[in-house]
Amino acid sequence: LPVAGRELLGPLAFLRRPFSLAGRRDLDGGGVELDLIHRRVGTGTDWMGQLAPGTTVSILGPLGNRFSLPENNGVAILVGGGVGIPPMIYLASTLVGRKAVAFSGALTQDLLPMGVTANAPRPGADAIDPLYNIDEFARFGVPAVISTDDGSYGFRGFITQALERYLDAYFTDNADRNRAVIYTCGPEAMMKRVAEIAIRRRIACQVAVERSMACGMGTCQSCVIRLKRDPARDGKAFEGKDWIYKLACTDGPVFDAEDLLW
Amino acid sequence: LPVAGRELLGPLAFLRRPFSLAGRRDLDGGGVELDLIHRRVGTGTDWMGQLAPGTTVSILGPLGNRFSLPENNGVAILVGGGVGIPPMIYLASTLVGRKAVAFSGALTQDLLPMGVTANAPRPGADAIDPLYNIDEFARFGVPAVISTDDGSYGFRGFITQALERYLDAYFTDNADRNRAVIYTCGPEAMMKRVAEIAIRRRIACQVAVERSMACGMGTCQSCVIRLKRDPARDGKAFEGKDWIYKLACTDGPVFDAEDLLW
Amino acid sequence: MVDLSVNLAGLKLSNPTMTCSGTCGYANEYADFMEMGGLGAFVTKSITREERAGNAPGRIVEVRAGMLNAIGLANVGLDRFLAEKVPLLRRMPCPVIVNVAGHSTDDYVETCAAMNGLDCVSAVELNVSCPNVRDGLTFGTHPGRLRELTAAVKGVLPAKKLIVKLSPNVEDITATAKAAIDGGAEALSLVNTFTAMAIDIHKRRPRLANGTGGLSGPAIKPIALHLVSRVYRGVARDAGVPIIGMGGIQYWTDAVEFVLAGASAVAIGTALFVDPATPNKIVAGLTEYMEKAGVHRLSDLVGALEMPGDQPRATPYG
Amino acid sequence: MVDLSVNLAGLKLSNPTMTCSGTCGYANEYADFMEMGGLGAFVTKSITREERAGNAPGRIVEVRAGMLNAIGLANVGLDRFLAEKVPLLRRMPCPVIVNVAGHSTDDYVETCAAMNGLDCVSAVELNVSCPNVRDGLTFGTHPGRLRELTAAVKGVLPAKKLIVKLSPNVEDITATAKAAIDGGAEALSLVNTFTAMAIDIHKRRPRLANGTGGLSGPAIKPIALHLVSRVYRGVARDAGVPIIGMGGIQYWTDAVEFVLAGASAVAIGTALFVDPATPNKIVAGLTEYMEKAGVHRLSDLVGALEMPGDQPRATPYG
Ligand SMILES: Cc1cc2nc3c(=O)[nH]c(=O)nc-3n(C[C@H](O)[C@H](O)[C@H](O)COP(=O)(O)OP(=O)(O)OC[C@H]3O[C@@H](n4cnc5c(N)ncnc54)[C@H](O)[C@@H]3O)c2cc1C
Ligand SMILES: Cc1cc2nc3c(=O)[nH]c(=O)nc-3n(C[C@H](O)[C@H](O)[C@H](O)COP(=O)(O)OP(=O)(O)OC[C@H]3O[C@@H](n4cnc5c(N)ncnc54)[C@H](O)[C@@H]3O)c2cc1C
Ligand SMILES: Cc1cc2nc3c(=O)[nH]c(=O)nc-3n(C[C@H](O)[C@H](O)[C@H](O)COP(=O)(O)O)c2cc1C
Ligand SMILES: Cc1cc2nc3c(=O)[nH]c(=O)nc-3n(C[C@H](O)[C@H](O)[C@H](O)COP(=O)(O)O)c2cc1C
Ligand code: FES
Ligand code: FES
Repeated sequence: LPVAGRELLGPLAFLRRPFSLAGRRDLDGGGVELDLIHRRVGTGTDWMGQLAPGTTVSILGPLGNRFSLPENNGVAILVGGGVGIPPMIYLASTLVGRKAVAFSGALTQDLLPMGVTANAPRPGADAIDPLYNIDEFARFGVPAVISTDDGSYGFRGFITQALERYLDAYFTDNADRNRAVIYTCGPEAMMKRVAEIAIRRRIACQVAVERSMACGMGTCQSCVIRLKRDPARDGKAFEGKDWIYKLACTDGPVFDAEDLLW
Repeated sequence: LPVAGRELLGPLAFLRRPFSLAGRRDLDGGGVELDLIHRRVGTGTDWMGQLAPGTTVSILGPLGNRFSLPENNGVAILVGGGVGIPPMIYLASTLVGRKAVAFSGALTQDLLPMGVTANAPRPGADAIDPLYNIDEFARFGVPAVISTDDGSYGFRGFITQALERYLDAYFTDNADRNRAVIYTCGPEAMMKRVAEIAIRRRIACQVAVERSMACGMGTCQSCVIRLKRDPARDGKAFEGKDWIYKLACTDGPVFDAEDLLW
Repeated sequence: MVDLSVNLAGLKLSNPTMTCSGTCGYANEYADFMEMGGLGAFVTKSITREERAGNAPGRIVEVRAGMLNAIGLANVGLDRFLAEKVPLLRRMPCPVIVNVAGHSTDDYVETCAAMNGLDCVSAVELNVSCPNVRDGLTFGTHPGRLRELTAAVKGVLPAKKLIVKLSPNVEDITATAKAAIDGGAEALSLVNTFTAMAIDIHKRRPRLANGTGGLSGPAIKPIALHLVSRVYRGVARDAGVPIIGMGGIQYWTDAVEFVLAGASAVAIGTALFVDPATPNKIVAGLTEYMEKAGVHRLSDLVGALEMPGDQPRATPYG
Repeated sequence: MVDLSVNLAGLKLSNPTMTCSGTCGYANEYADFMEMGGLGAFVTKSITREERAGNAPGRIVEVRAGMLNAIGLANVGLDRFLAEKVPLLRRMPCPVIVNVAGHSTDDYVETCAAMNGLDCVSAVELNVSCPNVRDGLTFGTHPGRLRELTAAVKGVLPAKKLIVKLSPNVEDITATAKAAIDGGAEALSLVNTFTAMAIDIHKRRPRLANGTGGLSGPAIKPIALHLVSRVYRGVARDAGVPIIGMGGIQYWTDAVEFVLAGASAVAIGTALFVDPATPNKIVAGLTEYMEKAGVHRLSDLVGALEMPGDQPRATPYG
């Protein structure tokens, strides 16, 4: 009597995983349709990647705060990188009819995290004029500036350099600057640079940070990020610190660039 | 910016699971096709149940010993219950052209672990004449006796009662008894009863036992079963015991009913 | 109808489910996702005398069947607790237990004294897995020191039940259990997390900024269950001191295991992060289990485990 | 080409992977499924002076990310080991380490003395997680007793390396580690299993016939890793005594974590039941990792973990 055994692979994930919404639509029947866009980097996202359409999954959310839109018809400037792009798409969907521009970059054209719209006009290697060349944004009337490090498509250089050139060209006017808001989400190094650029130019900047999270609801204290202490908001100082930890999951994930000490 | 989380369900299985082969065929290309038949009782078997055809799984095996066939053209009497039925099917496939009969029982007709062949003649409530009414066995020329506790199909009573009645009717002859072999696999209570019946009637009986297993290869010592000590086979006694533990995975799973102390 | 109620040293709980300190904040956070009225009791995050920022991030890391945490007792401190959290706790539809931590006996005594007068607080749970500032030794791993701490705290807490939460990082947990009881503990919680570690193999640094952290979740359940059984049979049963069992409880079956091992109540921590409704689901599962088994009172199951060598019991649940 | 070789107190291993005692029998059983020549060393099941039948079944039960076992040291005993197993071990393509257990100092000494003359045995690993028949106290949890046992055994083992395998069921593992070294241990194995339990909620009995058993597998890895790090930094590094790390190692990444924490070699136990080729896969993964990281000698990675508060290192692997 032969006995055979099987391997049960991959039971390696235990906690939930945080994701940004890339879109949200109310359905006729009363339900809601949510878009998630994700990379595959490990157990959880691999599992998600192989889910058959129609599979029921459990989600908790939405959790945390959200971007607030520019006041006084100011321009919304969206700078997303990598897994920071999905929330920018959601943001774009709320910007229909407003002034907005999106920035998107990659090492080289093939690695652009989003497809370039077929037969969109091709920008030059130092072009910083927004074009309707990324579908996900163009759909909501938001033009985009694309950069590649090697210049294989659009602006040659980092996305943050494209942003600076764009601001140099179009945000010379104080009134414009005062009303504009830069939104950023993506790799921490990119967000830090974007925040610096915004602060130096006195443009408001909202940063959506990423932290390891367990509960997502402000109970476990795992997702802290360092902010400047504001006595009015944060109460009396303790432990002699001029900074304070805030929770990325509930106080954030969106913070004011001015406040962030990272 | 809303954050959503997902639940990663069911990562509850870690070790491999033991299964009997229900069939084995050499393929033309050189490969081998193995049949497994399984219940769904927990994490592992649930997972197996939802596998898409063509999924690659890892198996270790075949492991352990196997039933040995009757000598001198003796009758093979197969008594399987529950998950003990698959190995009986495999055994039946090796019995083509030999004398054999299979026993299969359930509480009531609907619960019969194997389907009754459509338009097979319907046996009476105390019939113990084997009929070709179970496809899986009939395919290999092995007729079957079916019992249901409530008499809704075939013999009314336990399968072990049907077995006794059958033996009473057909194994009155010493020579037949001497050459026959009873094979049994299934719930321990059933196997114990079958072993008793066989021993009382001096019919050889091979029992395929079930034990919790970790390694399947005789290293972890987890799958022990108590056997009568045979000094010739088992060496000198120790710890003053007149019995000895054997490993279900490698010494077994098939043991001689005479040896088993359970 | 089955009776799930628990008498925890005189404190009445409608059912045995509680939250684990530090995994459920101060209750308001989970309000949308958990039926608080369905809890037997709510246990707060550890409170210290002073507000604490806690450790630098990363503070958590997922591991197989669990997680490590090194939060560092980040909490609002006694003053803000009284000002901001107590008003919320007053509205809780279940008994509230405040978990108190400290780095000196004075710390503990002062914080506990403030609890004695709070009507919305039913009991105090002492987190003794903290190092003493004076000598760096953990309160909870030295029986003598634990007995003294417990006695000092009980002195200022006449009006509240005192629960001591034992650390599993000891050789003989019955010794610390006995010390806590001798010092005046009216119930025991076990267990806290196990000291553990995870390493980032590319950075060659611990994945927690603190270096080490506490392991929690299903991974520790078999050890926690053994420790509950050991304390129950070695000390608590005879002393008549109830145990709150915790460590990896995720399903109702886990809760039954802890109850059979000797826990009068069970607390759920890490599993809340996977599903905040876990306690509610455990109550449902327990109820069905008892109905099927014909057990009317949960208390009949407490410690009903039959160990090898035990005298056979007269009744199935005696 | 990377150099995976290990110098284990003078014993040369071609790579750091070993088997955990009790999970790989006496080597012949796995021959079809594991490349034995690819092992750094093979460790046998514990041998006792007398043959032992072991505990009644059920002896194992699966738990989340691991298993409990209560095998009860079932083994063939010294005589049959010498007669039946030694001939097989002579044919092993890698160094063989014999694990020895006992219930009295005499037990250990007699069994170890028999090992001293066996050419096919490179080292003895002492399993000290057994209760002493005399007083029921475990050898491995009392520093004084452990030092004496180690010294007594080393006295009869001049020709072989002596490894002491530490129990994790202690409060301060550095104390037992130090005791073993003081007694003459030339290497330390850590850790053995954690005492734990699982309960059949329908039968209301432990799922192991023995009541309790030892937890092994990935569930214990974060604790085992911490203990290795603690012993390495607290005792072994300065004493120059190498550590064999074990406890839940399943993937090559786990092995790297143990090496960074201070293990010179790693042993794989429970994971063999899932995949007997685990050690071979770990060697492949380690090789690729070192190539990518530009590390030439595995020994450069041993203990290369940077803990918070450490002095910054001069070289990346110093
Ligand atoms: C607020 C927030 C919003 C997010 N939104 C999105 C989104 O919209 N789309 C998306 O694809 N991802 C998003 N992420 C990241 C996402 O949560 C992680 O990629 C995911 O948790 C990885 O899970 P896993 O099981 O696949 O990887 P694991 O198996 O847990 O890890 C695999 C590898 O990935 C690395 N890794 C794990 N988590 C992260 C992380 N957060 N960042 C970088 N590397 C990581 C690990 O270090 C490890 O090397 C968001 C994260 C946060 C905190
Ligand atoms: C030698 C041998 C041959 C076997 N052949 C077959 C076969 O051909 N077909 C088949 O379906 N099964 C067979 N089994 C049984 C099969 O191995 C178990 O059903 C399987 O391991 C259960 O895994 P699981 O993850 O689904 O259940 P788990 O999640 O591990 O357990 C779920 C529930 O099932 C119970 N359970 C677990 N294992 C068993 C068991 N062995 N017997 C009864 N109840 C159990 C548990 O106690 C638990 O209550 C065989 C077992 C052995 C030892
Ligand atoms: C994120 C986190 C924070 C914790 N904080 C505390 C705490 O502040 N005080 C305390 O006594 N225990 C704390 N614990 C320990 C839990 O209360 C509990 O004892 C332990 O996690 C075991 O239970 P579990 O496996 O169900 O989580 C914390 C656990 C986690 C996971
Ligand atoms: C089934 C089984 C049997 C074991 N038998 C022994 C033994 O005889 N002697 C010993 O020292 N350790 C024994 N151990 C402990 C292992 O050697 C090892 O220390 C422990 O399992 C941790 O490693 P792992 O998580 O990789 O299995 C056994 C472990 C298992 C799972
Ligand atoms: S994830 Fe728990 S507090 Fe933020
Ligand atoms: S299953 Fe390991 S010895 Fe049989």
